[in-house]
Amino acid sequence: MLSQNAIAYLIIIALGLPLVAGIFGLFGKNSKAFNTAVGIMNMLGAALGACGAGAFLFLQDRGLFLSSSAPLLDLARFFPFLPSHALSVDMLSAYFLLIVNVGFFLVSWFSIFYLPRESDRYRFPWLHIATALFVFGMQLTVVSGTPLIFLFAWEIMSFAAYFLVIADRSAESVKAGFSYAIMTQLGAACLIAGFALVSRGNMNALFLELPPVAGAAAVAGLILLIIGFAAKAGIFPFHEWLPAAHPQAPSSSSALMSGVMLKVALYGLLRVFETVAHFTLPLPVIFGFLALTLFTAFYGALMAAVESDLKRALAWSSVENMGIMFSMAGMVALFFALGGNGAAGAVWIALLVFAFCHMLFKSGLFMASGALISETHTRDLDLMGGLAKKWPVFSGMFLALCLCAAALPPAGTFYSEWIFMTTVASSIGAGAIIGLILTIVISVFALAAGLAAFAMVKIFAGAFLAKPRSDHAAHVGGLPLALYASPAVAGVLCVALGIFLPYFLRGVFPSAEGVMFSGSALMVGGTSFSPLTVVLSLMAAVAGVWILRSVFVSRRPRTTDTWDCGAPLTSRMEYTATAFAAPPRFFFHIFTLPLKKIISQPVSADNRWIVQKKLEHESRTIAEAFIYRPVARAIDGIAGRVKRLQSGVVQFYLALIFVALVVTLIVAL
Amino acid sequence: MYIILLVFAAAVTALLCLLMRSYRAVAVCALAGSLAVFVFALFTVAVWFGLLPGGYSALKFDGFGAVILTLIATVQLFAVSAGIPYLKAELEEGTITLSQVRWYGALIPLFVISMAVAVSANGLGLMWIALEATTLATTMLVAFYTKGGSLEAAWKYILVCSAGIAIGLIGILLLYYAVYLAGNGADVASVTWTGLLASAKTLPPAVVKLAFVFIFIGFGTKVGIVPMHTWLPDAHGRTPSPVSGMLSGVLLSVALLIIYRAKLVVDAVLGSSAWSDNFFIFFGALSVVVPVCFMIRQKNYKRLLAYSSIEHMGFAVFALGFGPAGVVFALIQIIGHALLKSALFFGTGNILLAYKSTKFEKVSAVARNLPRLAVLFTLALLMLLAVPPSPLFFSELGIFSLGFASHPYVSAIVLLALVIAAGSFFMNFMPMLFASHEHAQPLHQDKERWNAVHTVIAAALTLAAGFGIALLIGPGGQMISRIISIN
Amino acid sequence: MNMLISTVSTVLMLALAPLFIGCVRKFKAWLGNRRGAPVITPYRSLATLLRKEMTISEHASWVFRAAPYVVLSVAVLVAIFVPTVFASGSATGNLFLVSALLMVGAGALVMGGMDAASAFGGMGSSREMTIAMLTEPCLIVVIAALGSVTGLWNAGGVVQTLASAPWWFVHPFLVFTFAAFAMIVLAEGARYPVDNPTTHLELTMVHEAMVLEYSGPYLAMLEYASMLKFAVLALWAANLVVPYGILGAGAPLLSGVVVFVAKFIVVAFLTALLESMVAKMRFYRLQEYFTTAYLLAFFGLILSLIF
Amino acid sequence: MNPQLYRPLVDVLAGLMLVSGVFMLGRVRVRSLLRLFAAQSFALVLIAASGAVFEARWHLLITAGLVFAIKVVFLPLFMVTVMARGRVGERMTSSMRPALSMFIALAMVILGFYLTTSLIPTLGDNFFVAAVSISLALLGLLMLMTRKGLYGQIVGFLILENGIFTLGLALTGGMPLLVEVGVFFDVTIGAILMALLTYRVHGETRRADTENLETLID
Repeated sequence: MLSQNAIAYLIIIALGLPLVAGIFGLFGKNSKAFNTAVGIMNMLGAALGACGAGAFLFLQDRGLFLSSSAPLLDLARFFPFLPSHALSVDMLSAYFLLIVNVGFFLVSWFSIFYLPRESDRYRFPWLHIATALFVFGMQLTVVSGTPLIFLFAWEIMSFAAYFLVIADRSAESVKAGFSYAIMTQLGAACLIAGFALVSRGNMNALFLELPPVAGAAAVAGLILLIIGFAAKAGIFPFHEWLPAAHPQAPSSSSALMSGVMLKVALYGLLRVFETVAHFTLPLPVIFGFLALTLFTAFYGALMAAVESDLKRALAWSSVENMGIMFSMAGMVALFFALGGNGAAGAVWIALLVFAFCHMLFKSGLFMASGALISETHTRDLDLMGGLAKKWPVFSGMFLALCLCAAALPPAGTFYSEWIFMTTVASSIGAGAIIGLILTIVISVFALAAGLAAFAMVKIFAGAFLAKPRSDHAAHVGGLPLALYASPAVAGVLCVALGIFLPYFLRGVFPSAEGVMFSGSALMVGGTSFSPLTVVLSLMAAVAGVWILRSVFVSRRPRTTDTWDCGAPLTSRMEYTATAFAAPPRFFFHIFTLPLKKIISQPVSADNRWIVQKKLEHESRTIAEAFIYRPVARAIDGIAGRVKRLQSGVVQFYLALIFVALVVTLIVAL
Repeated sequence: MYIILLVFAAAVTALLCLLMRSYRAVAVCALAGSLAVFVFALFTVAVWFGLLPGGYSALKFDGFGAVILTLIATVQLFAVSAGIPYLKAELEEGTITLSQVRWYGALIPLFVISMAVAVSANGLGLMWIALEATTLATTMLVAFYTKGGSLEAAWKYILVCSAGIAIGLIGILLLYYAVYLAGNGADVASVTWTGLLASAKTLPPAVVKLAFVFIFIGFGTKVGIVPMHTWLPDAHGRTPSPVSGMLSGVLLSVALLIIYRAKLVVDAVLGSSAWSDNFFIFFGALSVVVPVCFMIRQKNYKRLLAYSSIEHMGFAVFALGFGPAGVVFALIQIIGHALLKSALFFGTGNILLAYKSTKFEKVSAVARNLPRLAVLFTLALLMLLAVPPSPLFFSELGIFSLGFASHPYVSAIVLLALVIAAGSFFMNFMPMLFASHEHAQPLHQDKERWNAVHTVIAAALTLAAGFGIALLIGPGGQMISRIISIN
Repeated sequence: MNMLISTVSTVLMLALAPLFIGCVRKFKAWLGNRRGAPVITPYRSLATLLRKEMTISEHASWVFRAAPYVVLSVAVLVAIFVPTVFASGSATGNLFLVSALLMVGAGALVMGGMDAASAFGGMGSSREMTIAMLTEPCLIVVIAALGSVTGLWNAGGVVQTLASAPWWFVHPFLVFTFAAFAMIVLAEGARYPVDNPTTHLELTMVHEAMVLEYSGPYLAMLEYASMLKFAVLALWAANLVVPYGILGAGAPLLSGVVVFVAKFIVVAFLTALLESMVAKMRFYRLQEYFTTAYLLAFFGLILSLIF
Repeated sequence: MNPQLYRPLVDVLAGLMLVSGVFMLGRVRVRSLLRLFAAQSFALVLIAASGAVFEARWHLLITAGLVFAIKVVFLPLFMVTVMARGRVGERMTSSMRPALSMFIALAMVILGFYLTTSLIPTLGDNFFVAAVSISLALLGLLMLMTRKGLYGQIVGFLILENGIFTLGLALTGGMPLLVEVGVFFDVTIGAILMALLTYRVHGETRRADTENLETLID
């Protein structure tokens, strides 16, 4: 049994150690040994933090809504200059602290082996210090007890992430970093405004002591806060930066950003929903929120399905996942508004489980794709292929991670969505209008799930199956196991979380409402099933089939060519990831906005029929086409007009002063 | 007492600089003088805070002024230090001559004198003279490079600022007149800030209000309040970088301090701050929003920084509209801005020397070619964008928590403008610092050496960060509010 | 007892699946005025395949080899979970689980199809995955309708409840749902109008394109899995529409068997009838098909809410 | 002397200043402009001197002397010299024709009087001088705003300064001597600097107007 003090010390050490490691890393240049040392320090810190947070979670016996009581652990008392409870840990913070630290642990582990492979692209000191600040910011955000500290930590986190995005200092990264930065700024501005409105101007008030949300100003503040977190989480229409920025970072950092930072945005939202708003949001706000988040889930999945850049596709998948998590949060609020506390509790648990799983599989996927890209030297799925043959174990692990991302059994994500779907579907009978809304909710969820499955299959198939589509892919070397041990652990954890979900939930939420546990089974909305049984029966079925096959057939297969209709088969004939995604691109073209251009150039002068045709294909995004560009154009237009002020004519400048004087005299007196 | 020593030391420095025959001698003179000024300024402030024995009569401080004087002392020391390697490089390249360096060495102390006197003068007349003198002292610095653009900038600078300050003089005359009308035995011959505050109840409100309008618009020119800001980007963009740092960092604050004092007077006369607050909120918001339009597609990095100065000062003006708490945050804003913006301007000097252009498109991959500068410059940039632990983070947060409570819509617009401003920094500066373009490489590929500019930026960053952390953990904020409360 | 019947009926279903397909083909031949192959032909062809030597493409990886096992296991699991002969009240056949399993099966098949580097495989895979993706929302809404009407979330329980309710309780509201479900079954079973199970024309095949590179026992496994999946789903649909008389819902053993046989034949006939009447849709027109299915499912759910 | 003479005398002198101000707006040649300016400044000298004599505020005599020395004598001469050294042409460009600018000047005067009546109610006897000075300031501004020639702008600034100075005399009977000297010093330096800048601009661009000074427009 750990005492409260011990837990507090663990968490504080976990806060500080990455910073120490980062500063230490500043002196190492691109040295491998330094990198290892920094990685080990980070792992140590993360492990301690995870232990602290985990111990806190499992030792407390609290209600479902994690901070339904006062903060339980006051970290601020160790820092005399901070007001009491300005840093504090309650159940919600502890849960997300656990997520952050587990994610950071895995990523640090990975980067020990990964970064030396990329030493000619990145400067390690840069990465180390930015990562340190980034993680410090995330942890501090999660344990902050006042808006001031929250924003302080939030900004540190956001800007450190910026430097991870531009770490390779390419023009493309800087451009992506710009869209990240502007959206981050916008989000932070919304948070500042929101907290100012919600706290009535007292940024130093504890979250718990903020006045109840009442009146138009406070509701506006709440909406601004939601927008702020949505911007960080990549919710439509604030999502565009995410698929641009996350892939540009080194893969270990992408893993941190997608896997962990987005969880911090989610934490912010939940903190506000729970502690500030007490889930009492006006219905129109909930509906608007749900509409946007659900659309995000669908849209992210769609774009993940049609994207051919491996890391961008993963980032789009993150957009989808954040849409799912945010809409789950919206559903919690909706169920509370409808008085269905049990249902709200169940969705809350689904959400938290999903958050944990997403941290695992998304950081795992990014790390794995980092390992992959370090060998293939391309992010383009269309230039990969044939890797499953070269790296059977790695590809198996990648497939498992894809399974988690597609929310298929036996991964934890499946059970999260199962709890959610069952709860929502069980509540459909509550009334016609609500039923209609809930029906739409689960339809969109199902469509998003289908698209996500499509996307994941496409990613896996594009990267690993068939013949290699480029020289790099054809001549990849071996991948050492040490390099992908960390994502493998993430995958195993994600699956294990699914299989042993009832045990996990019993440990964290012993007295949950809405979800019950009996033995290995979960019970939701009057139905129950046991993840363990599902896995066992699946394994039994496969084993049975395998045994049967072995009994009936024992001849060894013969290796032949693929049927090639007589012409030698080349990799140019295969379906690429882009080709694979043609149907959704076509079916949903109003969302994918494909632009096709066929350029035909005559090859010879005397015969105009001999032409060389080239297909140029690009796709825009709806947010860019209908929101960002018009807004940018409007801002540019206004700026252009205002710029006439600086006409260069000194007489005009003097006239300005004169006019200002006269007008002020007239208005003010 | 010490302020007289300060003026004396600076004057001697100016004279000596003119007489020196070698660059090294001028540099030593300037640096020594600058150090002396710094020390005397600190003594002055210390006396005022009661830390040292001594007295003062014609020269007067309030808490605000003391802080500004400290800032002047600090920034001028930084600027002189940063200027030594900068001018040396330009001299070696033949861009300037030794006689120009001498003049430079002479004008800087004069500039410092005029600012110090403007801040500490109690008498309105003396203050006005000093303020006009700042313009005169800096005009030649703006015209330093004697090229077309510089002359144009200088012409606009002197004409617009002089006209503005002349309008401010009308305001001051009206204050004299108010005292004259009150006729309560107060000697018209010595209208002072303290005197005005003391006899505020007897002054005729109508005249004082009128005076305030003239002072606000007139001296607002010098602060760079929109729409009187037009001279500012030209002047700041054309001066040698160290001087740009001083102009941006402290000169604007000096003028703002004077407007703030006038506000205290008019508030005391009217018995409430409601009337004057509106000025600050309106013009402050305008001064934040308008420069942002120029920052978005700015081609010249020094001008971008100059517009950003307008925006930051505008934000401080905005803050002054929110009562005593607003003043605290405005002061934090001014301190942070003075340290960081001057540091950035010093940094642009090195970039200009390496790349020979102030255009964004001509500069790239600073991080590769000038790695040390790039690190410092980026840090300063971030802190200027209110990334914690920058003091600007706290001022921004504080100002908006006040602003949203009373003027939510205006605050929202201002906040949005700040976002776009930050975006313009990311859009323009980050590619210049980190990305690489073929046609935008430095003219010579020497390895970067650590010089005074780096030291100065690092020192400014340390000061700013330290101040920010002090604000976070408490004492900083309390100290500032205590300082403000002293009049 | 139930356990025993359940096991026996699952085994029965596993055994009868090829017969079902044989019946469909026979009926279809009759409807086309042909005599048709004997109904046990599918057994024969499966046996032939099992005996044959297996060739595997040199480009294929472990995924190619693993896919048949997963596909077949999933089909078997679905056969266990879904009430065909016997409606089990136990909680094993969770509806959402069934839908997820179908997706797992589809995914495995698709990857197997991609792996041999054949252009046909890739094309079929892309289409199959699209179909699976578009089926998902329809199926979930159908499930939601079934679950919210009966209050139960496992396949057997739903059928049991429907069987124990009077006919007027069930049918009016769920007619749309059943129609949607039938469309889903056709899509999942790779039948007309979504796919043509007999074609080997490059541009039209979906399922056949994916299994093009498989041979011998693996092909047997995949073919069998496909037959099993369709038979099971079709009979499940039949049991939803006419739940009465199914074993496990209070019916005596003998009548249960009789009813099952009747349903078996009728469903096979209806499938054949349908396939004789409609043409295969162009792949890019499938969005209309699935939109229709989704809207039917949606109306079914909404109607069940209103009434 | 008869104290009753003081008020009319000052009013007349102020009126002369105003008239000269309006006429200055119509001048196109630098020398004639400077002559008028010298005349206006001389009127100012007389106002200050009469203040000193009639109201026994003797320090105003020093002020008057300074004004005479600098504004009446030194600055015009200095500018003429600089102009001659720079070989700048006599004619100044303006953005409007002389007649029009004189009419606008008239409007400015009216505005000035209006502002003075409505804004500073308690002027009493000093009303006319105050109104004149406000109008002069406005005229100075107008000149700054309309002239393209650099010398015209300098003179505009000086007219503005004259107006303010007169206002100081009218409102407070003159500021403390030290302040006045200081203000004077500043103005003088300012004017000298402006003239030097003009000289340099002319050296650079061979023109002495602001047409070439309109490049910084970003």
